[in-house]
Amino acid sequence: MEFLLQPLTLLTFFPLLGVLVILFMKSEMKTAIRWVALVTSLITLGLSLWVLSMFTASNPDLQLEAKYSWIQVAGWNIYYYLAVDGLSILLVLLTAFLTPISLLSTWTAVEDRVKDFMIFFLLLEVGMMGVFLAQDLFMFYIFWEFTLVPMYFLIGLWGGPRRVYAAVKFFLYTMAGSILMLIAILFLGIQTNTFNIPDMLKVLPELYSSGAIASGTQMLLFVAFAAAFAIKVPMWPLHSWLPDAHVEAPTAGSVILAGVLLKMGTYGFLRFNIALFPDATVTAAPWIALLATIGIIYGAAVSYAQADMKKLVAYSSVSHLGFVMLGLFALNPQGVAGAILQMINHGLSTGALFLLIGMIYEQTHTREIKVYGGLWKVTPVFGTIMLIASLSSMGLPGLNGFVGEFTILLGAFGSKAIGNPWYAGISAIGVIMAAVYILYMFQKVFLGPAGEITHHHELKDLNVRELIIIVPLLVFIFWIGLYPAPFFNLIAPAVEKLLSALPL
Amino acid sequence: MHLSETVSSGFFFLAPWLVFAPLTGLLINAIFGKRFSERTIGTVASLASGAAFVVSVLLAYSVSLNHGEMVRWRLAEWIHIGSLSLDWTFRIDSLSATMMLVVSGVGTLIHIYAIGYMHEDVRFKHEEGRFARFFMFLNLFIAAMMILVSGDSYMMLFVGWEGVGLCSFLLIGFWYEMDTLARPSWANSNAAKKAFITNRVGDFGFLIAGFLMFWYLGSFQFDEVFKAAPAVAESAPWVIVAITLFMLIGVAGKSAQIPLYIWLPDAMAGPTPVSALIHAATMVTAGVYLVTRSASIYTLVPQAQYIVAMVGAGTALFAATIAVGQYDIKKVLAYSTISQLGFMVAAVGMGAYVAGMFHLITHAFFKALLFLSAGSVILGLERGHHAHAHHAAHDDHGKGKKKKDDHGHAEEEHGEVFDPGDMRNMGGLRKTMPVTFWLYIIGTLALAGIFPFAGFWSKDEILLDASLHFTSIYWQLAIAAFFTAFYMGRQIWMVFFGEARSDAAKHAQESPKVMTVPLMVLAALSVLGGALNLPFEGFHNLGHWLGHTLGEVEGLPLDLKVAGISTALALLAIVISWFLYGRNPLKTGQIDPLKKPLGFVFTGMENKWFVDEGYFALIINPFKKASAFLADVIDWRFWHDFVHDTVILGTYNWLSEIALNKYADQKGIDAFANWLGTATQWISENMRKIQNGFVRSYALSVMLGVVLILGYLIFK
Amino acid sequence: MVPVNYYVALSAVLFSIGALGVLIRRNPLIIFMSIELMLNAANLAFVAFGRSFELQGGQPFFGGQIFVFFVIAVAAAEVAVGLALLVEIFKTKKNINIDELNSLKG
Amino acid sequence: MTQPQFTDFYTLLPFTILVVWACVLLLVDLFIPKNRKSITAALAAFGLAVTLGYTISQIGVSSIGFNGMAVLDGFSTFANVLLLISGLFGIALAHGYTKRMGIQRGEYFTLILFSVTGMMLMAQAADLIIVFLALELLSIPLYVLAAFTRKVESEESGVKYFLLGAFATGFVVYGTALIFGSTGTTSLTEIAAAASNGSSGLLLSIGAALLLVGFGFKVAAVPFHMWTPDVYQGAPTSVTAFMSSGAKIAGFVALLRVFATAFPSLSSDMTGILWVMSALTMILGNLVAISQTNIKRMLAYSSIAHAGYILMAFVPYGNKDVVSTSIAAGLFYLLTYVLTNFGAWAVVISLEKAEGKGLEISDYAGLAKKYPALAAAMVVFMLSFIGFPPTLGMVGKFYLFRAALAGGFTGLAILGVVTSLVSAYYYLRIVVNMYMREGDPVVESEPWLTFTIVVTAVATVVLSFVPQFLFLLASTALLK
Repeated sequence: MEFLLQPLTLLTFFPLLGVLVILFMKSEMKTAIRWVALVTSLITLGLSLWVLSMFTASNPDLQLEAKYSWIQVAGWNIYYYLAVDGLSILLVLLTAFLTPISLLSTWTAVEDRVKDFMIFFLLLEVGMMGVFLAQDLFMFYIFWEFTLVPMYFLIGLWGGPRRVYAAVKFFLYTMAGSILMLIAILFLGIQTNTFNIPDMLKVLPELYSSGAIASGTQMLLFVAFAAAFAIKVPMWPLHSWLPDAHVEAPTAGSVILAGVLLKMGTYGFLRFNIALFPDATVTAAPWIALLATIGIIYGAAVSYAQADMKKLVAYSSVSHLGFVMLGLFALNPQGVAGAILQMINHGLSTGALFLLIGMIYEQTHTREIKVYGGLWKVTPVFGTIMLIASLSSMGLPGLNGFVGEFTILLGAFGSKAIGNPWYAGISAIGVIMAAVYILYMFQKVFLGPAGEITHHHELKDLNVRELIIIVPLLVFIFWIGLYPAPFFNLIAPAVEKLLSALPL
Repeated sequence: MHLSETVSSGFFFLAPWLVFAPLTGLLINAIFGKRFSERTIGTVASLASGAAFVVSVLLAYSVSLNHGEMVRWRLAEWIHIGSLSLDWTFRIDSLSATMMLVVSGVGTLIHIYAIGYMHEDVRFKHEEGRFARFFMFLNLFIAAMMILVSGDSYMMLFVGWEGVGLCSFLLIGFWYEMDTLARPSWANSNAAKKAFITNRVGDFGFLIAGFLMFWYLGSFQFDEVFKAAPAVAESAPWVIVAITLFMLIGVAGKSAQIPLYIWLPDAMAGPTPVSALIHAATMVTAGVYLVTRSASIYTLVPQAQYIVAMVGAGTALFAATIAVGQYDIKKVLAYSTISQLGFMVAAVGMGAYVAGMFHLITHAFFKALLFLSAGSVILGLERGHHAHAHHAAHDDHGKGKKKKDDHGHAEEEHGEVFDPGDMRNMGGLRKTMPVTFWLYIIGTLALAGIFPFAGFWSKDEILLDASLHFTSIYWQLAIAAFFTAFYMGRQIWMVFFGEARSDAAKHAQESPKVMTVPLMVLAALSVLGGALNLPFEGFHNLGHWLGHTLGEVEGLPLDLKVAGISTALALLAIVISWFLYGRNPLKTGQIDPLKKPLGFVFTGMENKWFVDEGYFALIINPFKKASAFLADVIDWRFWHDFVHDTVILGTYNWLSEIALNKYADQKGIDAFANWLGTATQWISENMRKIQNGFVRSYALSVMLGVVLILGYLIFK
Repeated sequence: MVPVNYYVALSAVLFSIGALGVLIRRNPLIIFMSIELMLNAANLAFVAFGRSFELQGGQPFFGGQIFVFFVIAVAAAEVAVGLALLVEIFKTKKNINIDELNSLKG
Repeated sequence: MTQPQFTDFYTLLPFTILVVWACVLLLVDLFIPKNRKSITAALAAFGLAVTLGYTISQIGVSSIGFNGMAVLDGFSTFANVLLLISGLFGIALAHGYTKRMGIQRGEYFTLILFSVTGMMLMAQAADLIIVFLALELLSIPLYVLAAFTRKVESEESGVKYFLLGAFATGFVVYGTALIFGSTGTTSLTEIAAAASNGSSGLLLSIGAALLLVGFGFKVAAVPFHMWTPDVYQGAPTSVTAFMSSGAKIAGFVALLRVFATAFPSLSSDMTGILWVMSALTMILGNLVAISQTNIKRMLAYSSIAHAGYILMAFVPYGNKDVVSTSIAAGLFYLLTYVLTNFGAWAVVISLEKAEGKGLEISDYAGLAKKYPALAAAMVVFMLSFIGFPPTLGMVGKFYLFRAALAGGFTGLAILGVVTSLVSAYYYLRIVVNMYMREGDPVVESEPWLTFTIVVTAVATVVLSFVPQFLFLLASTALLK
């Protein structure tokens, strides 16, 4: 039972303690349940900071390992194996950071079945943490699939009018991707006699060079993993579930979905595809870059035509995640580190946008862009914060979005793996288009003469709780934008190590 | 690499305060703005900007102490990853110090002016609460502009570059819920958006140039780029050409050159101090600064230089023609700004960096002066209009008619909305607004390039350079100069002479001291600014000063031929304008006297050569349509509905419902049995009955399995 | 001596007849009989095979015959249950047409 | 030929205990008054529990008895444990249900005992004669149980099961005859020896194929599956639950025992056939389940589909390198299936009303609000059926697909995961109904039902985290 005291074990499973407490509370004690959930997630945040304090930034390897043999039947070699390195530390922190914020955002928005909501949310946090920390493929797969379940309920129970449709679609689409990954995981397990990633990485080069796993097979494995991750990201053209899920999900769900769940896809590419299949990665890089570029332009163009704010932001995620993918498969330090940072940035800025949209939705119960207008006049603080979030989303220098997008594009532009600067060049047009759709939304909602809703509603500006929710995000938006060095320092060594293994 | 970071003497350590000072002002106003009086807010903001000016002066002084040596002041690390290393490093040399002085100097004056201007503006628009916001934005702008001019790398420059774009957006859209006539409208916010997006198009070019620079020259840091460039220019000249041309896109966006100038006229939707500060004096000159800063690269590729110069000259001429056909006092100035920016870009394109910078400085003085005076005129009219409307409303009330005694609705009661910026509503203002009149005259003469005003010297230097090397450019610029004098003359006659063409003009009132005193300072600078770089032996001060950064160039002496031609052209233009507008002043409702003789040409000028419409037809509408098409048809109906619902889900349902459950399970096997049944009559007759019997069809299924397996075993 | 193949062929024919009977007859009693026919075809084969092994091995071998006893016994048990079921169903439906037993479907 | 020794009985001791106990119970039941049939149930359960205890004590023991007619080995012990657990759950479910439906008669429990004995005999059979006897011994009580309610549907279900079952038995018998004819023996090991000598290929193959038909029928593999939905729907739900677990285990155990012991030489033919059967079963079961509205029919198709998954483990039975892992995977999956299956049926039973109402999927609407724990348990079962963490079903499928891949059957494994995805669609529909639709379901609460649900749900979740010992148990339960 010593493993229960490992820092990463504590970090991953601590929310379960909250679940346990909530399970034994009466569902009428709504406020108490909310507090328990919030405190749990805050302690988890504290634990994540504790983990950060023990993390050595300069060390590119896995750290704080909690490794115990779990299932040791011939050829299985499954470990209970949690560890963190530069590739995942920021995502872990992001998860721990966004969860209490999301929970706080539900304070008044969720009145129905509060108990169930909090349980599912904390379970979701466990799943997400596990995904980012697991270093054994079996374990990873369990966490990966498990996150679907609470998210499915979050969308399906507390979502909008078409929530059931969206929830089922979300479930089936993401599951559809992961089943192929399951096959690939099993195949790798059989070939290497282990599911433990570091061990696998030791064996695989030998298997590749000896031809035990032919390069065609390697490519198939790459594709199988990529299928799971690409749907999750979502990469164009597999994004069709995203607008539904986002539009129907409750605010907190959208925040977590955009903030963390999508990152599981990009993280998967980083941790598994690039590390496990180096040759295939290099071969596939131009193709992924092509899809990413299409996604960037397509997502931005489609965003612009949306009438619903949430949908607009949802499609913008397609575009933003396209940047992340482009950066990852640039396969140079700038691109990859930028992509990792951009994952965080997207979590912050899109998270903030969803939260803000949720706050106004709570008052007006509509997200249609055209019924607003002139909102800045009525709610100046809200408008200003929305402006900052929007600017962050469109990559204004000095805010976080720029640092990520710039390094990604820079990396992709000179990437040997992608091979030509056109993708980055065309993707840079996406930066213009981001301004087009974001400013369009900002203008139609906050500027101009007062619209229907603005006219007839007694709209209140943000209250203290809402400010508490949003200000931490703003702090990071500025921090990363102006002084990203601490973040890059966490990422860089691991990225260098990852890239050094590639045949470039 | 960072040897120069160590400072032995001077005030270089103050460099960060260029940015922090205005930001401090912003924060103070953000936090306490609600409790402060307008005067306090304005004072805080002006002090913040003034502090930046003081720092600039100290820095410039330090540079001169340092014999013009460049000094870098590293504040913090920014992005370090792989071979990319970007820092927050300030670069203080003669060029950046010059820009700092102009920005903070003119900026501070405009801050002070704005205290008076905005005081009235917010009242006319019944939004007193927005006073503080204006000054916060202005301070933010100064901060961003300081980053732009003092950054030590292209990327830090870019931060300021986009930052000023944001401020421009915020300030153009300051009255976001109305149009320039204070009617509820999307117009102002549209203009703001247009400015931002058009600038982003330029920024795209900048970014691409940056990427090329990084991958081929290895850095973003100015010195390293300049050091690496010559070698690359030898081995792969196209790289340098590409960098410079992509950078030109950025320049075209920020400095409103063809084809991206379209946002600047619309930007006049912002309050007049904004037009003066951002859209005349400082921000729009950033492009010129960029090219000057990149002189070492541009010099390597004459072809690119030539393109830059052609773009500048073309813009100068093109915009000047449009200015001739405008009626709005600020629009005329806006196109004039575009035109003058064209002069500067042409100058730096030709390699006449000192001339370009010189014109940049003088232009900042006189164009700020003109804009602010125009603002004064507009407010004067506004005052007159309101005084009159108020009076009329009282009269109505006295007659017992039930009308709202409300300023805001006064216009509506009069039916027609009064436009205080339309020159056709003005006339004869020299009597009611004498101070403004004289200030305006000074500005006009400076802009028209009349000896000995500042504009004369700077413009002449550009023309001289052009005449020496690029004849076609020279002629374009010369004609542009002619038009400049003409439309300015037209403006003077229309605004200040003749009879008042509206009640408002009749009752116009002069502006308060807080507005006119900064104008006087600017006017003085417009008169004396030429002294910065007189083309005489022993002078060329600016040239020597900038030479520390740009490399010493020999100052050209005054060429009397060039100066004479341009002065003659200017005077001729003013005379023509007097014939058209001054001799027979415009009457109320009269069409422009140029309209008849010029016909469709004038229509083109009036309508800005339909460029906006062209953009709409060629880019914006297609994009909107494409976007809607992608969203509705491709993404929603095709990807979302068709692929998912019809193809995937439909196939599921079809397979399960029809193909297997109904068809295969119940009918299919029976059908197969029927097919078997035709083998013999006997089987056939009995098999048909099977369709009714379910148990037997189940047994048949078993049988079928047996047959298939055995068949496989036997015939395999 | 009739070769064993003849018996096997006969049993195969009988088995097929039985199977077809199950498929085409509507009366459950007849279906029972058809199933019995299938079982007995198997019994025939068992006995024939058993006999052939006996001749080849030189020693008596009762494996086949023993199996037949089991089959007969079990078939009897089965029919007992089957008939009981049919009686029950006749009680409720007054009819034992197999084709009318189709309330469960889909 | 020797006289039976004590060791012979030792080999069949669990079976013997249960048979004797069942016979005794048959008599004892006569003296138990009609309204106190709970006593019979308790006694039956007691018998099963004792046998289970004894069987567990036999883990690791192996012996051969009755001249090689019956064997006791790890495989049979594993199967027996599963079967006895099924019997216990079957009784737990039936106890309250039969009372509620007015069919609580003593014979019900004795019939279950007899059926379990048949199944256990099946697991221990080492001779085709025993296989045949066991098959009949397990089937005949089930025919009766299916028709136990004496309502039209129930009787129809019984008759259908009976007719088709007997039909399938015919094939088994005839197949046995052909095998006997081609090898001269019915003992599994001797058949294997004779077959490897290369005597008479086609006849043996046909014989084996006919056996496959019989077993395929029992496990409800396509195309021998058509009885399943009707019978499952018509039979009393407690019977269905028992049948869908027990009979399937028995069928698979027999299939495995017979094929792996007697016909490894035929694997080149049989692998293809099994491949197709497995594929068809997965596809059809899952696809048709989608359009069901009755939960019993839906679960019936789901059980067909799971037969397909389990069959996957049998496909590489002739490949010496992987047969051990794949058999272990099959056994493990059977365990998974049994636990989940009983849990799901228990939930169905708790919602079923006396009039046979409450069996539509739409009747589950609103369950989560009123009975959150029950709904949560059902979610666990559905997730386990889909193969989703954190449930045993996920581990089971992981194991199963790994075995298929290790055997080189990548296509089958892919088909397996794809059909799992399809299955998510209809399993989720129940979840959607329970959680996301409004309704007012009424649930019968019975202690043993609750017990079953709790035990299976907890086991399904908890065992998924500690599957190690089960893995070991399954992989040591290998056929020699």
